[in-house]
Amino acid sequence: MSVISALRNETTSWYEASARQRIDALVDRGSLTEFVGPAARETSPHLAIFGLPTQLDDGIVVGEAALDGRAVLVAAQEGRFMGGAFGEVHGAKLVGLLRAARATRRDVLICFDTGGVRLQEANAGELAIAEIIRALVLARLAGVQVVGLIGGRAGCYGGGGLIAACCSTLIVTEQGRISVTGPEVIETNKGVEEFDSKDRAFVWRTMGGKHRYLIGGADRLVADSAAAFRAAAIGALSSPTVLDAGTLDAEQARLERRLARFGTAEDATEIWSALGIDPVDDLPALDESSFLARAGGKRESADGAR
Amino acid sequence: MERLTFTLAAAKQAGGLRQQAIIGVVASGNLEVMLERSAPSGTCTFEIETAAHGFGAVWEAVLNDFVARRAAGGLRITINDGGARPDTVALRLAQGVRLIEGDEA
Amino acid sequence: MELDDILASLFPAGHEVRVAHGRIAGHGVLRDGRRIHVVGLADGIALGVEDAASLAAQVLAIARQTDAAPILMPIDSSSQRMSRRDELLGLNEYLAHLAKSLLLAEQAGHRTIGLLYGGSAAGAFIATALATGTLVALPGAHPEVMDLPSMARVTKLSLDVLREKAKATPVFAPGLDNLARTGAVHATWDPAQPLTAQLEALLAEPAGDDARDLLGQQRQGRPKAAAIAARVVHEATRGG
Amino acid sequence: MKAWATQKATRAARIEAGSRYARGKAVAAADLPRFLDAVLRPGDRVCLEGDNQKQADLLATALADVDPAKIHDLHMVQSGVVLPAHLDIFEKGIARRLDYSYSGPQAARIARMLFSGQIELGAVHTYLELFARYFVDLTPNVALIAAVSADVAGNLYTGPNTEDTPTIVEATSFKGGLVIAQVKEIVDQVPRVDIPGDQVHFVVEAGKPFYVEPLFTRDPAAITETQILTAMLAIKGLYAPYGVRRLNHGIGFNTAAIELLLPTYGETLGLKGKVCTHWALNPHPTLIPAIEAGWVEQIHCFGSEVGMEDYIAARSDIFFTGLDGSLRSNRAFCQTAGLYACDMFIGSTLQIDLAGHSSTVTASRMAGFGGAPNMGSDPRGRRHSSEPWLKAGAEADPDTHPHLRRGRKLVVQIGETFGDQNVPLFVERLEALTLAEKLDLDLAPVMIYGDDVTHIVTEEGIANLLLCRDRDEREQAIRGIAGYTDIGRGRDRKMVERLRERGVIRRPEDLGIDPLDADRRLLAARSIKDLMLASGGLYRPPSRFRNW
Repeated sequence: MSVISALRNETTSWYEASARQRIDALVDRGSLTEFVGPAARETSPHLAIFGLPTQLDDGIVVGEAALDGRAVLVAAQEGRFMGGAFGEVHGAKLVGLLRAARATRRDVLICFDTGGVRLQEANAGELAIAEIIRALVLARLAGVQVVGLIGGRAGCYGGGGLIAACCSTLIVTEQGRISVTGPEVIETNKGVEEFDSKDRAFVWRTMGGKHRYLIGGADRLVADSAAAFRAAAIGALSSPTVLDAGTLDAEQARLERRLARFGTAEDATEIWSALGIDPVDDLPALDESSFLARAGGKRESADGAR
Repeated sequence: MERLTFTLAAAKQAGGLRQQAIIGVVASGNLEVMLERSAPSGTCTFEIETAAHGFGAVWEAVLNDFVARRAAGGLRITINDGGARPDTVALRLAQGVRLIEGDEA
Repeated sequence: MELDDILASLFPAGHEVRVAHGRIAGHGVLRDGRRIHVVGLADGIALGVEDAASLAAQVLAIARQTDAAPILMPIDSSSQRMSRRDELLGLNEYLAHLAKSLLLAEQAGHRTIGLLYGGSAAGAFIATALATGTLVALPGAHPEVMDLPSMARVTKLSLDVLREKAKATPVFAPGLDNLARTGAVHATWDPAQPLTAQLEALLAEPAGDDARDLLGQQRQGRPKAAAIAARVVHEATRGG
Repeated sequence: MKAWATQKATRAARIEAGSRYARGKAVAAADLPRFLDAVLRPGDRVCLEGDNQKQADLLATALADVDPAKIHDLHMVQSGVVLPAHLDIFEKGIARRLDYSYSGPQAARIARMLFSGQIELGAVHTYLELFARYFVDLTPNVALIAAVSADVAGNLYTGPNTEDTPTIVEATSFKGGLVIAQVKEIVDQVPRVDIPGDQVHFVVEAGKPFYVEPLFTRDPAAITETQILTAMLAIKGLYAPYGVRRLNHGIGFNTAAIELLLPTYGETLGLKGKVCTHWALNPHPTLIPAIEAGWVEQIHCFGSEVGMEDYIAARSDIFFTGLDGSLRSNRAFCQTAGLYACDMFIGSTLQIDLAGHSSTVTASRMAGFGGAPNMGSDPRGRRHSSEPWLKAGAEADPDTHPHLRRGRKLVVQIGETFGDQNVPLFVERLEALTLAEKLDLDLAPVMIYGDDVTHIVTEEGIANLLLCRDRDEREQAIRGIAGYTDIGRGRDRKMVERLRERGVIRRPEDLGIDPLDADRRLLAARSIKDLMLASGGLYRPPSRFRNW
């Protein structure tokens, strides 16, 4: 058995890990205290109507922990339960955490893994996302850092994508996708000519972590490992950004510049070329260090304008 | 959803110090298992909610083997099941016992 | 109600509100002479990157003003614009930026009041009406987080089954009443009465913290949200 | 006077008729319908090339468009019924009779058409069996084949997907038949000659490559802990004790797990160089880590695999490659290699009965056989000896004099006791029997016969059927590893324990394996991206497998 343990690939893949495994590997060892944990059995009251099973934590872990010795609040969505979608209880736990962050001035780490609103409780989920955005922005206006971590199977879709873009800093892997409307939904509504959801290379170069990093939609690109996320999160908290009128004016300018520079692009590769990156065709295949080396100095950066 | 409960004699008392452990997720073909040290010693209780109907006999067979093989005395075990196969159920239960046997975190 | 009638009823003293490309911009004046900024969406527009950037620019310009004049946001939209181009350009950032701008303006002393007079859905709803401090609606408004045919496709349930289930709970089905019961809508105005008076009355109420979860609890549309959020806050703050 | 060269005369007539639409050997794609009308005759025996991988897709579509009033009652003799057009031909009355081998993607539709009598079935074959019959009683009059490029003389370059082509052409061209090839392009000089031009009569420029299905790519991300456990059992309980060096793997996730455990778990067992050195196998991407770690000496392939081309070309010490650098595959030779030169076949199936018979057929789906029954059978006749073959033979027949004893090829079924949707692997009665009754077949479509199976591996353990001395023991050995299925719960517990004492059944703990060690972190690659990185960027996965 010890021989077996020695041979394991001990890198915890963020993509593969569960919400609990992600938090365990992200924060200081054993430092998590969970709020309204599974033993409280606060499950969704709505899924039974659809004959669907509940999960004891409704698909999200929230709590307090230490990150490199600093007291933080943490949340992690479980992308495999109902696609990590926001339901009433799920959403309310994150609302509470962000309200507490403002009250206690503690920074927050949110591990996103979500398809957006949970259909079976759509109104409650939609409203929860609105409450989360409000609580998050108020916490940031009070000086709290909110760091989003994206690299799960479900990506960060729908309202999740909006919440993510409200964070102070976003850390992504190439697997991490950030978007509002999902590929299948665009294809269903607008046709396969508009969006071929089966063409996965296309999906990832349009919505994936590398593209988001290149256009300034994410701030740090890391390898698919919990250790890399941890290091990047520590780095993010040690270089805080502010949210004020100046930040949003800068973001306005940044987003308008993006429209002006790339507004006519048909494909992500045209944007990458316009950034001056050359060549672009093998960008998706590159490992993180080669990618960062090639993108260095050429990408659009949010630089705190978020 | 089908709800099943079982109370089984479990000779071997669960080891370790943790009060609670949870493993797995509720997804298609998967399940979550929560173990709490709150059943009378010598017994192991199971509360199961499952999306797959009509598998009571299979559950009973899996759980009987589990309490015979693993130290599960004194555990209250809560299961939410997304239609997992018996081998997955047995694996999660074993993983759960290993987890609760760990040191208090 | 049509937008022109709404504006006339809101601002009998006159207004300078224009609609172009589905975007509403301008200002009106209340009976006491108070200025109200008007920024919103019309004609059931799907909210794309340019629209969001344009709205946010207006909101940020208002936020810079120190007059503390409220912002009224009339909304008749569909969902966010669903396209390859919008997602390629990072629509999530544009919508989030709009929501942040509204919250910043509110923080800077401009009360934000959403007025849902038509449709709205999904991300467009979150970035506009649901990002205001107070959301009111007019009868006939038809918000729709998720349309039932799409739900039927995903849940593999028939429309009839979904309609039947919708009778038992307001939590998933489209419509103003369902959404109001979850606490999203503060009040539904009476179109038979002058809207200006109803707006003045609203502005006379103090702007409080986000209490939509408590409202949802009272109206039995969201039985657990308020208690869960409060419990997390309690557990997170008891230590220090 | 009896004419002794009518076939050649007929071919000459076909060539003359076809030449009206050709410039030399080249036929324009737009002229295909008229061209096919000219060269085909009602009642022809036609091989429309297609198997589980490559497809002569342009020619298939064209054949489905010919006029059934002129061309009808064709007898199709082909490996694969895979494209919709392959069945449209029968629906339109162009073809009537079918002899084939594999129909995976069309399994449901072909079953419906067989039930309704739209297809007159000759037989469902294994690949090798169908190839054999091409030379005995199913020789094609016309072969419609696929290649990458051709020159004006008709020399064909197939690229890595040579597959069935040489066999089809050999049988057709040397027995008076007509060979028509679709190619992506006609070039001045082909990169290598896979088919000599004098065996090819017409060439159609398609302007696009023929279709190839990436059938042998298994995403490591989808491998479960239970599959890893079965893989650990197989490696420690079968590969190690028998010393299996020459083998074939099926395409399931269990065998993919074995491939990915070799450089990790296999390494801890000290098995490198002692097992899995020589393969009859398609270029499985999941074998890349083992190849890179130096486990593999050589691999012969039935076909290629999409995305593996550059990797194969860069590893010519391992693979068979041509002058152009790319893979040379050959299904007939590789099937023969799997049958006679391998000591083990291991693969998954859908249903196993109490006698060990297995089938992938269900009552409404007819997937055919492909090559598995050739791989998964003991050829019985005289064979050279090898250590695993002798050891297995001794277990099965300890009493016969060793010098007179036949060895046994290891034929292993591996799987989880329950499959997708909680469907049990073990059944009282195969659905193949129901299908045989419905279609009034002489033989049930059994994939691998029970008396060829030597071992069954599930997460519950390994059943060694070689050690069973009668039908009862065999049944209880199977029940003993059938877990919580009805079959498993119906076991005779005492007898199963006795079988375990004799080593007929070996549980994970009997092999020193803790099921909790079956962890995805043991996999040498956990994603397609890992495989790509392990290949040094040479493996280029198709878009559908990417998440980057």
